[in-house]
Amino acid sequence: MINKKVNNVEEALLGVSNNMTLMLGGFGLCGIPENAISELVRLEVKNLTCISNNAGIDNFGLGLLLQNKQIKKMISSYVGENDEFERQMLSGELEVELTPQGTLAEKCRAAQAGFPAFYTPAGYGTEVAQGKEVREFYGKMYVLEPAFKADFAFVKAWKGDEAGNLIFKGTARNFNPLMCGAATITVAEVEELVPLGELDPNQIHTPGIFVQRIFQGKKFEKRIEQRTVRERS
Amino acid sequence: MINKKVNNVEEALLGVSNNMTLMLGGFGLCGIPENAISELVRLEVKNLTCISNNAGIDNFGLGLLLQNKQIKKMISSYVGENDEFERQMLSGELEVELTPQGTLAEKCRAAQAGFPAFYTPAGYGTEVAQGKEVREFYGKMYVLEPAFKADFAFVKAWKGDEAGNLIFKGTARNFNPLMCGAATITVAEVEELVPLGELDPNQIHTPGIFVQRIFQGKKFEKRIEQRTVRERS
Amino acid sequence: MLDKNGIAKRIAKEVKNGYYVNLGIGIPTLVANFVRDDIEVEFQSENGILGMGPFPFEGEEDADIINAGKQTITTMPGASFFDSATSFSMIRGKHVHLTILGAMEVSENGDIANWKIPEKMVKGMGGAMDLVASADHIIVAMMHTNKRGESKLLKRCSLPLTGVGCVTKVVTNLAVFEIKNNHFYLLERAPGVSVEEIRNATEGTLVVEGEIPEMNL
Amino acid sequence: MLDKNGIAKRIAKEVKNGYYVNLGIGIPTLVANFVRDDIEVEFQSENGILGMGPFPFEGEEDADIINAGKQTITTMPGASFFDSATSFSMIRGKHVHLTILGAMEVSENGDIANWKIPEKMVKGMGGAMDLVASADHIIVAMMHTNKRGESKLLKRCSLPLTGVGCVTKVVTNLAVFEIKNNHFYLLERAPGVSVEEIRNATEGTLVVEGEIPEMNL
Repeated sequence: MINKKVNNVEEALLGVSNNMTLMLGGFGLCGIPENAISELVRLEVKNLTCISNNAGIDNFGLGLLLQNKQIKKMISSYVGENDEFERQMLSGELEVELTPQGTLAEKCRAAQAGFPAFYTPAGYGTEVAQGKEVREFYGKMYVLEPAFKADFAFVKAWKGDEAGNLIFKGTARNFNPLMCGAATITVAEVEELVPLGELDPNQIHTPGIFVQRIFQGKKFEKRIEQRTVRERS
Repeated sequence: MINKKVNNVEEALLGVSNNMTLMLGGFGLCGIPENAISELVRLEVKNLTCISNNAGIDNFGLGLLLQNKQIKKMISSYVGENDEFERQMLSGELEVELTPQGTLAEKCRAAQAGFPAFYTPAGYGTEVAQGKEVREFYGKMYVLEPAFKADFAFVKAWKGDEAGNLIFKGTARNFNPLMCGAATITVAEVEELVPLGELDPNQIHTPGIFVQRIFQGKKFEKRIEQRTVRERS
Repeated sequence: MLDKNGIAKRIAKEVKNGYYVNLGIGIPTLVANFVRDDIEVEFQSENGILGMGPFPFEGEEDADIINAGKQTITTMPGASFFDSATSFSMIRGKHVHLTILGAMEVSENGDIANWKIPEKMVKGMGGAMDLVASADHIIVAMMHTNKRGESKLLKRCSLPLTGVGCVTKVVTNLAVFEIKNNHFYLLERAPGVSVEEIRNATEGTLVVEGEIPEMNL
Repeated sequence: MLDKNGIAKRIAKEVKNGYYVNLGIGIPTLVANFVRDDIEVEFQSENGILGMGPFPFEGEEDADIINAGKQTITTMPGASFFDSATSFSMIRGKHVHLTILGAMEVSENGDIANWKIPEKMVKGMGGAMDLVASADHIIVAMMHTNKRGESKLLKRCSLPLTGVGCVTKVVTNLAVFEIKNNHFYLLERAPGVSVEEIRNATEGTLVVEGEIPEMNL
């Protein structure tokens, strides 16, 4: 077993510096690496390029880095629900590259799996395809999209072990498994770091080979964006 | 829930006919769809193109179809351990397309995921790349490989439910999850068909959407090819 | 004329037995409430769930179980969770049979625009571009006109496109249309709405063949 | 001169702390037996297991737990199972640090042939083509000469290639070589084997710089 455990978030983020490209897991506020984001705020690293499906909300998630003007460029699929984001984008302070969600997912997976690029139908005929190679296969048009390249990937899992094996919970899985191994260094924060051997080898979502550092997160707020409920009848 | 359950292997293979292209899961004899293979033998369908990592052994697995001369063409990565196979291939009776194992896996996954083709470094500079498009990305050469197209995929899982959800066991997983949804009709045979709701939604290997028919296999022999053991000290 | 629930109710009739369906945010989400009980259907949400159930009872919300609209939800028996690449494998690979989504504009050749108003609003396309580029059957659910009373069924979309030539059906508060041969074919009128009213509210080329029935909701 | 276990023992010294290693069939499989206990290493087998352990005790074999050589095996604590696409993501994505495999021929520019003898034997490449096309560090473990006594270290391979310009090191029963600048650089001699013997057994261009030490096993 190759031990990936580090003691805390400070150790986990060693080496993060200005101008880096970071991947951050999560969909909305669901499954985001809360501890890594807090530490990025504390470190005050600037000029970051962040790859994340969403950009958080004004006062949580990646919104915290936006407020702090630490982000130079966002690569996301959906950025509604964030006034400060919209302000920075429309004023030109923030560079934004909007990418279809499935393409974003596959650009992560391609980086993880050693594929240089892939053809997808998403975005053909739209401004997303501008300047990109398009090609016909079997009568349908596809756009060539390159794999991502990133320095750090920050992911959040439910359970993990010292070998770096991860299990995610519910829809908090989303982009997290795809970002593992898609950057030079993958840092996983988990709700529960369990003893080696406790996770069933048959039920690992992300094998430890894709993770370089793992730590138990101190606090997970897990905010809900849209609390929708039904009446008990 | 969309019910995928059929009552038996006969019902599961309805529609299989001569000249079809079939995918069959398994690595060696591990995780092969034993019941579907037996039924293919009984149906005496001929001129089949079979996509499977291996070709079984002389008297088991796909070897049974070979003995019966039901296979016109094999697409595999490794075909050792099968004398009848070698005889048919060298005599020209059997057409063989050898494909690197990772390429074989990804050609299944591409079919499942709606990618028309992909670039992989495997086989560049070898006869596998002959007649195929090659291309440089970031200073490295890649070969363009098309997705598979198949009529039926036969897979074997450990547990499954009526919604078609599957869980595999150990290394019997191999190509099985990748072939699900990679053919027009995917047929899953399981060791245990459990009641709906018994499988943890968080621990499904293959969501039921990729499976059209599921049945509990009557008999699983699960032969071991290389029984290697160590002494108790 | 229909309200949002009426549009959803009409679209629910398009959901057939054995369908996997992806519902977009807004009116499409309401469709789930009107699907017949006697057919087998599963709802997929592109953030990573198949077999989506209704909202949870109060106090049972789980921050880790949401839909693509970021709403707390529940699962049905037989549900599964998966990562975003697998989710879009289902979509791109045409395993999801029907996509229902909202739009700002639809054109007579089936183009759709629903993600950006230049200089004003950019929320992003989310999964919409993948959905419309892949599904064989795409239904747009929307109000027939925008807030300024202008038709949203156009000859050509004016806003940045989400997808080209992909929309197969449009259901608005006024009518149901099929898109084929680069035209809007009027199939049904909303209760109490005349062909003339529909014609006046539609900028794109409208085809009216024979008697147009009123919807049967 | 080394036997197969000797070759495996020498190669085991190339396995460093923190390495994920893929072992091919034959001599490479033996390498696991000689890796130092005080370093952290995990073995990957491309059929879908990470954290491979030794053979099971008799009676504990599980048909569902095998390695790429189809041998029954066990798992170490922290192991995981996965599908074949994920397995080759590990390989293609360079997450596996070291690949050790057998060969029929290796050429001085790093080409390798190990999957086919035209008209005679075709077993297939299995995962070898993916492995050699991807790993940064590839060690070939083989006997120096074939059954007819001919060198397997060649100027150019005569058999169909498995990969081009990819082999970084070769360990045979006679010596250890590094491949660079299109030459075989002699690094170490097997116990009792002279540089002259190695030179005579090597068809490819051999570079001998300074005193060549005997292996320290």
